[in-house]
Amino acid sequence: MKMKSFLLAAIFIFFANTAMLSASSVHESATDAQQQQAKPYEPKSIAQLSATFLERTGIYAMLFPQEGVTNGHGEEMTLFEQSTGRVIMFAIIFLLFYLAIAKGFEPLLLLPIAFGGLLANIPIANMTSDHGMLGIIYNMGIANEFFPLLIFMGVGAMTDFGPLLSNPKTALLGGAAQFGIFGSLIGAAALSQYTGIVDFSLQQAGAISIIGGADGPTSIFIASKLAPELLGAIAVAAYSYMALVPVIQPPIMRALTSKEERCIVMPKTREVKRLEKLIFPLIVVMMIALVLPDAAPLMGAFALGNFAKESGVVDRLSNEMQNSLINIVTIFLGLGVGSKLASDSFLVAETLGIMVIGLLAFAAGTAAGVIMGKIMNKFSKEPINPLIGAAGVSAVPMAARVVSKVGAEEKPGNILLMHAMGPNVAGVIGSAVAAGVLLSIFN
Amino acid sequence: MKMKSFLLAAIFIFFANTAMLSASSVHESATDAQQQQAKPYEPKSIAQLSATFLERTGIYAMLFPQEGVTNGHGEEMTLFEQSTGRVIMFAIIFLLFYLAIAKGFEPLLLLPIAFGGLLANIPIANMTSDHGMLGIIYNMGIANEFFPLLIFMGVGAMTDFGPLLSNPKTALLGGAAQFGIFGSLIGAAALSQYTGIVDFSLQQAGAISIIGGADGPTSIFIASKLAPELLGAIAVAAYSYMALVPVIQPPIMRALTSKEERCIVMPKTREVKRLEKLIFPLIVVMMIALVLPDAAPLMGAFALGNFAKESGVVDRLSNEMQNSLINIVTIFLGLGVGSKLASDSFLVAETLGIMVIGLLAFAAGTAAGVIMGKIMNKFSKEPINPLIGAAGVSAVPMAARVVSKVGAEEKPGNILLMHAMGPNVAGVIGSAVAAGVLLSIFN
Amino acid sequence: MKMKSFLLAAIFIFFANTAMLSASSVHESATDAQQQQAKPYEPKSIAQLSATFLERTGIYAMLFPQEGVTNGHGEEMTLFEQSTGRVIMFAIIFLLFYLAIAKGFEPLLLLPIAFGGLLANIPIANMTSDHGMLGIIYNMGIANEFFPLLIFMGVGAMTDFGPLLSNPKTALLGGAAQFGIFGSLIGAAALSQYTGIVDFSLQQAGAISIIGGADGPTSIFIASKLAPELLGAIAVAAYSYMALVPVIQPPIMRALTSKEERCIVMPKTREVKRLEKLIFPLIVVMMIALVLPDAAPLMGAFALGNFAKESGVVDRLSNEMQNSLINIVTIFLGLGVGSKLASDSFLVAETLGIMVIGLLAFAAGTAAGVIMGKIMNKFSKEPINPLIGAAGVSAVPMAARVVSKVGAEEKPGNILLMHAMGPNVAGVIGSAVAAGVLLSIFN
Amino acid sequence: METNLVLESLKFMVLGMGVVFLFLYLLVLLMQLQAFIVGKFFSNNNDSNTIDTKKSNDLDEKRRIAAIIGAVMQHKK
Amino acid sequence: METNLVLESLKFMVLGMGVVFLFLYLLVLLMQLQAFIVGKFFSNNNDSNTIDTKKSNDLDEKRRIAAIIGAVMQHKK
Amino acid sequence: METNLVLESLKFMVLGMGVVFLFLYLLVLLMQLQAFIVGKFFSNNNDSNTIDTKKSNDLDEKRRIAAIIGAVMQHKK
Ligand code: NA
Ligand code: NA
Ligand code: NA
Repeated sequence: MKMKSFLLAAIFIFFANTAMLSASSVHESATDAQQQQAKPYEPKSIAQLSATFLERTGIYAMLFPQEGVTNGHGEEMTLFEQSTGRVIMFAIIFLLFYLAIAKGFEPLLLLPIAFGGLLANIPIANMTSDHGMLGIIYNMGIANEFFPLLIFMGVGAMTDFGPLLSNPKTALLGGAAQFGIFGSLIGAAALSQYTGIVDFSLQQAGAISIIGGADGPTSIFIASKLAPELLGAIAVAAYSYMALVPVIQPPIMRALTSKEERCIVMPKTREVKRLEKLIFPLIVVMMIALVLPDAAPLMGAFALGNFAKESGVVDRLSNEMQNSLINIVTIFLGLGVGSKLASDSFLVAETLGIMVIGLLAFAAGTAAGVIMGKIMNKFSKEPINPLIGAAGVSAVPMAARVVSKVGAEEKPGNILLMHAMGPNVAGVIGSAVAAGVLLSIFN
Repeated sequence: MKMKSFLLAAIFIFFANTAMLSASSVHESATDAQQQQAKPYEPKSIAQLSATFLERTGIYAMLFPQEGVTNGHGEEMTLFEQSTGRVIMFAIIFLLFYLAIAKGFEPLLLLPIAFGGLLANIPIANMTSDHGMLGIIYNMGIANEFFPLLIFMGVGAMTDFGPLLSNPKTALLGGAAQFGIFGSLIGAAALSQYTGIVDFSLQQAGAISIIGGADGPTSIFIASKLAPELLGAIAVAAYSYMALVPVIQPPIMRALTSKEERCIVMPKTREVKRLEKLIFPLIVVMMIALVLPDAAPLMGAFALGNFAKESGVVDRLSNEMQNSLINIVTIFLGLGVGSKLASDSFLVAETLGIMVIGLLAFAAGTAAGVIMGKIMNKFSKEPINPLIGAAGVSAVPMAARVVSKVGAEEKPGNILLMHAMGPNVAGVIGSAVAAGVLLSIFN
Repeated sequence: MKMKSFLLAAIFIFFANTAMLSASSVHESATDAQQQQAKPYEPKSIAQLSATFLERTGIYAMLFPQEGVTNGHGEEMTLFEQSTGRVIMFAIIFLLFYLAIAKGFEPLLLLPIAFGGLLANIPIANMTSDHGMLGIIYNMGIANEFFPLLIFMGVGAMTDFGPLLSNPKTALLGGAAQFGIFGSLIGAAALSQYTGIVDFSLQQAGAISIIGGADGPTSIFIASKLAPELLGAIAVAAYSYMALVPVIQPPIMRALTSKEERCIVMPKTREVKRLEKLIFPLIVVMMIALVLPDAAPLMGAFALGNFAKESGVVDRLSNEMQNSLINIVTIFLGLGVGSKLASDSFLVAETLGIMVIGLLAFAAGTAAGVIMGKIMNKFSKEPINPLIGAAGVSAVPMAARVVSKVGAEEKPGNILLMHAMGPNVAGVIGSAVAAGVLLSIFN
Repeated sequence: METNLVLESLKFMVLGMGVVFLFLYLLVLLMQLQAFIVGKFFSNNNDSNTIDTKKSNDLDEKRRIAAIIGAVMQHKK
Repeated sequence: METNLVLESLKFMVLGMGVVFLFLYLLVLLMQLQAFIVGKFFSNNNDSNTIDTKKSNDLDEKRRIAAIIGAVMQHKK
Repeated sequence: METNLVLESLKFMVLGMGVVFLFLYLLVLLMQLQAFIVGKFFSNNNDSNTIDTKKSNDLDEKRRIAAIIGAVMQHKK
């Protein structure tokens, strides 16, 4: 205790004496500090040194924001963005940490994204600039949309198309759920057109709408292409709502189906030959080549991963895609996306709009999937439990699990998991197709 | 069934109605589409939208090739390259998939190369451009010859020079087999000089000739330096023929040796001290430094991997080189090389020439190795089975295994594997030296 | 034996005949060789070919150094640097290999650094140029200070702050040891001011002084920012002295403490809650954000790794940071740093100065830590064994082990390891703070 | 002249959902065709899954340990 | 006018060591505050270390093998 | 004047094969020299292969399990 007081006193006196002496010189030299970069060091008194040091503390930068301070990209920041904005962002980031760790919200991406955001909001450090750690990562693989493709390749190598191949027509459920994308496109357009809150361009509305596809890498890929300025908000919304699938979906599923429909037992699926699984990714990529080349990067990477896995002759490589490579890229993707959580990029009215639209998109996609399930159940020979339509939003494999859980609650012993995996993986393809259509429109 | 017809009808009617309405406007707007990139989106009718979409389908681009369409590097593509060429390439690529998966042709590289080729030939997508996935990979590590070096480092960390150290003079067999390189150099030159089929420059002939070295990374390294335009064909030829070693070599080995020679039993090799293995990579790299600095990148990377392994104190790093790192680089190397399988790069007369020369190169290298084995057997005190000369082409460890198999067929119980590993790894050094000489000539 | 003589004779005669014929033409064409890059190949006689080849051997380049030969960066090299300098560097590098392998001197970094140095000193090959393997690596992650941060992230993911959290005030010992940094700063300044041996600028002195922080990545990060021209010497000094901790520290520790002090038994530490470990990296990064943003990249990366580990929800990622990712980066970091061991960068008087100052820095840091331990022991309620102050220099976990060993020698059964880990990890933070202060001064 | 964003978005939806359904419908047909062909011409039972090799190796390892220990036990008795 | 390097370095030392100690001292205070708060409000025993999962799995694996073999042995007798 | 490609290639072959053989021959000599020196001066048996550490650890692990189970078995009897 004695020691503490002693040290504390000594340190504080030292700083009080030196720093205060030069308090007057602080404000004048503020802008000079920005330009000193190239000049050789000039002798200073300890008082001057301390003053200069004080100016370069984060707390000073946040308490006394200056006109003309720029962000990592040379754009001027408002006084709000330099001060209160950062505080708000820190609060949002701690909330994200809490959600990721305590609530298990897609921690593999939300945790690195939030940490990237934490670093991006540190004043003075300018870590999002081209020479900063986050900027280097962003330019390495997000500005050029490379990292989301690598993630997609790894996801492809983890995906089993067996359930879809054993019951092909459930793919259509993964199509219906894409109403989530186009519904939110219209939502974003309407919000922009009929309210004064936000002013989205069509490209921006398109980028936002992909949240409804419930595929993180697809969202990031499209946002980076069509509206990089909204990347942070879109990624956070996409992953947050994907984590909320077990909360968002069940009420909608129950509201749109009757008890009888929810209890439908589906017949056991046929066994799928290895050759079918092997050829499937080639069919997908050839169809993309012929019909929708704009989706070629996304589906190409995805099919590559899946083909490597199913080939059975390059296990070294497909294991690599599923492990070290996707892990490394996930770290970098998260940090790079997080760099867009800097207060000046994130604290805009658009972010709020994106959050609202994203929620609606998930609800719309779920509803469309379930309704399509009802229609197909009417027309199909074999019974189809409409609940599995909800899995069409993708969010693999969470949505399929939610379907299985809701189904088992209604009729214990009715295991819908494998049946729901079909629309679930088809939803990934459906979202990529929808994304490709938007890209082709804006190209 | 009902459902199917219903959906099919609905979709087709929709497209027929909208797309046909604007069929006339398609051709006029074709070139405009190329320039629209930067312009903001302008409202379109559904008919126009559908027409624009149709124009951006791959099947449209292949059925109606246009003058002035460019590849990823801004070079104009012929109508053939845009249409039939792509179809031919898809066929070749599916053949490569078949060979890699069903026949086990070096799948670790041929599969990613072929998939890269598949993506490279998708129309419209332009994935080989500097902003496309394949182009990014190509520029990341192939244009600057970085990836082949990393592969070589990993191969070095996997290579055991014990068999060579226990019987040093077998290294000369790995020298003789390099006649494959220079024989094919002369072959390429002759083909170019005396026929009208191809017109190789000396640099190009040099790049092609390295196929005879039977080392994938060396071939890619040299091709990337001397003739990047031939990279795709050279890599495909190199890996295909390496996979064909068990087919190409045995007849030549049998034709050039007598039954007695093939039955020669070689004495048991002496045990090698760890210190010898540790010093060996340093000897190699110092010799390269003094005699042939042009081979320094190749042999330096190789020796680094080997030294890391043999040092025994950086197992973390040498395991990394042999596993995750080489896996990641293999994926990227394959895709990057595959980008050179675009129809406009690959479907040229040169490719056919390269294939023929590559085959001859392997045969010539094998023959030279075996003949050198016969000569050494004459002059040497200890008996040398001339079959092991065939392993001098490298293609580690396949060629050594082939030697062992042929030897065991002639005289069951005669295990030549360890004896063949000496010339086998010496062949890697020999090829790198030969490559270095060519680089030094053209520098 | 016969065969040997035969071959040797044949080869030597061949070379003697051809090369000597054109000996006269060698010198004239020396400078032309530098410019031929772009020109097409022109026919040459075998004699000319051999002569040109001879000129491009390393041994020729070292025996007959030429005026006007440039290093990888286009700067002219002296005749000494081209010839004897390289020989000296090879000797130094073999010494480093010996230390790394036989003596266990931090082999994970010294081995790749030394191998990078070996490659960097190969004449003609110019592997440190922007197009060479080492240059590519250097530009990829050292010029922009990215690799040291990734290493720091991995180290963060490996660090357990439990011992520090269980006895917080031992952090101050990690502060005192930073006198090593500022002591060596004064030392470097004095050496420059009062002797004619070296002429360090203040920036250079600052970069050198961080050696006293006993943190490899921090040293490389700061050197790369403030004085990249000294990077090689600084990194070699930092890692060499870190390896020498068990030799340098014990005599100083014994000289400054009494037998009674060395025998002090410290009370068992309290158990630390997981929540404390989880929040700690956030506390550190927020303090850096508020007080010292210039240290944000270093401490941010470190805290990210630690937070990922302690979160317990992203084990995939934290394992990746601790394994594949840090291994890959270590290989590249070592090679990139090694590129600064080229004779023209390393063989300067400054290197000698750096070595001397580095040694003093370690001694000063150790002494300051121990003295601070004595002071704290006087003022603190609970007894503090001053030996643990020596662990404050960081060099995790070597210094803590040395403390434990010295303590156990004095009083068998007195296990100081856990108590020493507190100052040990605090030393990492302390060094990063000191580094941040220097960066803030020179910004 | 101002663009009506909502109107444009509606058009995009018509095109987009059309393409999504067309694409997936074609995919369904191809999957059914493939299943038919594979079932007809490749109905041999060579569905050995190469990918599980490592897993089974692990199991083998454990079985081997168990066997060895069993033998040791036998011997001791 | 020449810069006196040693003098400047001395000033840097004063500033630098001051900041280092200030920083670490604040950190000590925050660690103590944290320990107090966590100890007071989160004193439940949910300190299950998620990180050791893999390790314990390994152990479990071994225990299971041991148990299996034990059972086999019992059976053989 | 045209370059005769074949003639040039032949010259390259002479140079190239010469260098390849020279290089490998020197390497053979150095390997023999090395074997001689190492055999003479470092003939102690410290050829412990550091690289197999992990493998042997694994084995140790298994041996330990076997030993433990053995002990347990003994105890049960
Ligand atoms: Na989706
Ligand atoms: Na070879
Ligand atoms: Na330190």
